[in-house]
Amino acid sequence: MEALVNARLPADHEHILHIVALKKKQAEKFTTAFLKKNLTSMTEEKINDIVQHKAVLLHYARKKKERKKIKRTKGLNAKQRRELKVFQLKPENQKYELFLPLHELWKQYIRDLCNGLKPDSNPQNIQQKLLKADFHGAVLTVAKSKCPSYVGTTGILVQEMKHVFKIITMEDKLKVIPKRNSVFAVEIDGFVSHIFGSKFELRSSERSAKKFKVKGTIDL
Amino acid sequence: MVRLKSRYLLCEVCVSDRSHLLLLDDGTVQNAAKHALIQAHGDYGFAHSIFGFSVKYLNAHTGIVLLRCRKSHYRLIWSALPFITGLKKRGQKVPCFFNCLHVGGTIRTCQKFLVRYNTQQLHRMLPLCHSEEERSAIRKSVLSCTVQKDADADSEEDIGEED
Amino acid sequence: MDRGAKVFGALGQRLYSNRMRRAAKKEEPATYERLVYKNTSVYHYMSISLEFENEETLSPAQLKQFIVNGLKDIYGEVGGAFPFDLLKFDELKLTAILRVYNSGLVKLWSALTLLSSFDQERCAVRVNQERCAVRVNQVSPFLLALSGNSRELELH
Amino acid sequence: MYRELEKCPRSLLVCEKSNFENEKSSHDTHVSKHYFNHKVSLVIPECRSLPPKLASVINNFKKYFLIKDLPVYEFLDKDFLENVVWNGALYALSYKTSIDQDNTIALLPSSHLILSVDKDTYEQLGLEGKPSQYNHKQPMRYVVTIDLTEKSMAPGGKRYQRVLSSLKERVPLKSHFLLARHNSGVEGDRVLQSLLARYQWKDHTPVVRSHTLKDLSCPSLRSTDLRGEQHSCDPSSFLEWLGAVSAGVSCDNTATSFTSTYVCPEPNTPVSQALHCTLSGLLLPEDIYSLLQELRRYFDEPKFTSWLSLTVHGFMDSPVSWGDREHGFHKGGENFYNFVLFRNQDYWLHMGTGSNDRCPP
Repeated sequence: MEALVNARLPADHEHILHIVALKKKQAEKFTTAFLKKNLTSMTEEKINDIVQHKAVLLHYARKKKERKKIKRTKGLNAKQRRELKVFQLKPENQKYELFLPLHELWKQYIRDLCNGLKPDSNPQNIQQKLLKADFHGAVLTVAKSKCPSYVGTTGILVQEMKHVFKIITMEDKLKVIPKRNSVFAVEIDGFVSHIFGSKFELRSSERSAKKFKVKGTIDL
Repeated sequence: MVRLKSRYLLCEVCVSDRSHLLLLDDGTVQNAAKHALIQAHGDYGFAHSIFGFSVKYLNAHTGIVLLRCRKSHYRLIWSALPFITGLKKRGQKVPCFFNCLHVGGTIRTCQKFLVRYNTQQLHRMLPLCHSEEERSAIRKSVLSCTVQKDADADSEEDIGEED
Repeated sequence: MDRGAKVFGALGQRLYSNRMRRAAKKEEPATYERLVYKNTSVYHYMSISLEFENEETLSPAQLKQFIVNGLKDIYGEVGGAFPFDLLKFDELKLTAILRVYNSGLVKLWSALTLLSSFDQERCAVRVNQERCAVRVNQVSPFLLALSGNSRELELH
Repeated sequence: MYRELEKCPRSLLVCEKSNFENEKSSHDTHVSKHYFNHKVSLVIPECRSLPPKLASVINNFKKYFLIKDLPVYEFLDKDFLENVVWNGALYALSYKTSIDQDNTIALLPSSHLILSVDKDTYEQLGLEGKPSQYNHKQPMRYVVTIDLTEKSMAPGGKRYQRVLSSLKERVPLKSHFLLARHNSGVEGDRVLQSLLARYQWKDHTPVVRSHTLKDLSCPSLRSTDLRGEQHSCDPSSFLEWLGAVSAGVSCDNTATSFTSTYVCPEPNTPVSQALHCTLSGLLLPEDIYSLLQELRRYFDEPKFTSWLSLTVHGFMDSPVSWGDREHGFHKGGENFYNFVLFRNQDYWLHMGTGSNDRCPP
């Protein structure tokens, strides 16, 4: 269709119609001048646009709603975290004394959680509370383990992961202890609770939502 | 899933008076077998073999019994069968013994065996007929109860009734 | 039963005839030989003691019959039919030593454990059931080992 | 028909034949490595009473102590280690602890402390150990071996501290102990006495019993024929006969008798009398060795009998049999050895163990 419109008139037709076909350049110039003269409301660019834009709307289309882009604060992904060593304690910071205030804080937190932690309070209630509590800052001791060399390790819990506890010992050493196959003892104001690590393999954030089952074997 | 395999013991109940055979039913046979098992193999053997033990088929006219048991312990039941000396029914005791004809893995092989066995028996017995009338009477009775279509395959009456 | 014997240092001992050895005034010193037997003993020995609810006396034959009956209860005529010996029975202490083939050990042991009542015909009419239990003190493939039971060592 | 009922656990019997004068003969190591001996029994055919020399050796067996509720860490005391454990030979074995259910502790004269503990105790103890031979699919029992002569076990050392804190704080293991000591120095005695003084204790002497058996038939043995192929008795039936003699089982049965069909193995010779002498208690290998040496001298004078036998039973609940080879208890806990001494200084040695044991040396 387009080709037909743009095609030059045959020479014999010129004679019949009494018009002279313009050269291509001349024709273009003519068209722009013509349009400019008639469509005074539009700027030259817009006209140009119309001439160039050849899409023809044949049916009704709804106007697209512009979706608002929610801007997320993009954090670091796991790989970047690993590379930057964000969660790794620097060797110069692996000091037991540095974490003592954290331990004091934790004790305060547990006392608040258990309504004061009186000596006559029900151990079962405390256990229920402890189950959902956060243990960062607690003094953990490995009471039982399948691997004998872990047994007896004591220190402040500095980091809890899904499968391991990272604790810092009195000798300022950072120890990574797998939760599986070990039993940990937590002492607070005379109450000693045992944590069966194999049943505790969760992140601390997930644990607060988890329902612990009473059943099941607690054998290592 | 693994199929629980069974063994089927095809037995013939031998009694002195064939009219006593009509007293047979599943319960009496099963009871007799259980007693024999306890006698032969004690509580231990009984407990081992009693699961899955059942009387699958019983023909009171011909005295054919099909017992089903677990494959793992069928020897216990098999060896206990000779210890059955009589069947008790409503205080009446019928002296008998069990003759184990065939041990099969499926009911179908037992059935096939029974057909073959009975044909064999028929061929063995026929020459013993005294007169021609007897022989034709037997032939007639055999033909009357067989399925017409494959009359030569099924030659004994209890076969047609098998499941 | 694998009674396979491994011979480590066998030397040609049997080459010497018996007569030759007798002729020599002093016998030749034995050469080193080592044999390792696995499951060499065809028997197992059990030392048991009986405990009755009331005071009871019984003869060795009665005891053996009692055990045979127990075996028959559990394993029946077929399974319970295996030989065993009552080597010794102390009628005062009610202790006994049994000897049984290896193949019958498990059966005998389990039958002994499950024995619980002792039938004794006191009068001609009444059958008295006496509760009793059998304690298995020691089981060993060597009869010699039964005489050295260190668990019986009592010191005060 | 009951295939699974006819199985039974393995047992081992090692038979050796040699001569005492053979320089490669290892009878002395076999005797001295069998640490915890509970009973010694002697059978001497054609003998009415103990010869005085033998009797004096038997009466000179060392006494032993029973000490009640002794915590295990007492063995690790510095003074005790230096004077008693490293100096001379100390034998200690927990008393009345069954190795198949309790924690059993043994201190060998080679200064090895052996703890055979159940799974729960092992997990709390925090000391490296090996799973025991007695095991299910999962290990249920562990054997912890501590070499007290090791450098790191010197008092004050790192490992020493760990063992001490394990036994003192984490799991305060305690038990009754049977103690015996050989080669006691004066200083050692003083330290041992000071330990004993702190706990309830009593000393015991081995119990000697002897009686003469009349009119019995003895199997005839030929020293060169260990296997019993030529007119001799094979090892297992000989041991059975010995057991029958020690248990007082009568041999006069016939094949048709109802209660028992046991008879003396063929070939046998009638013997008018035989001496059967037993000693029980915690018997030291050193004493047993001197008894063995004395028995060798028994044939110096001409005697009717051509052989005599010495049987030594180990403790059923000892965690070791020979050396530090593990010993267990499956159904009998037997670990014993038996010497048959012949006139020409030949000997047979039978060593038997049960199913949870390592093979004897």
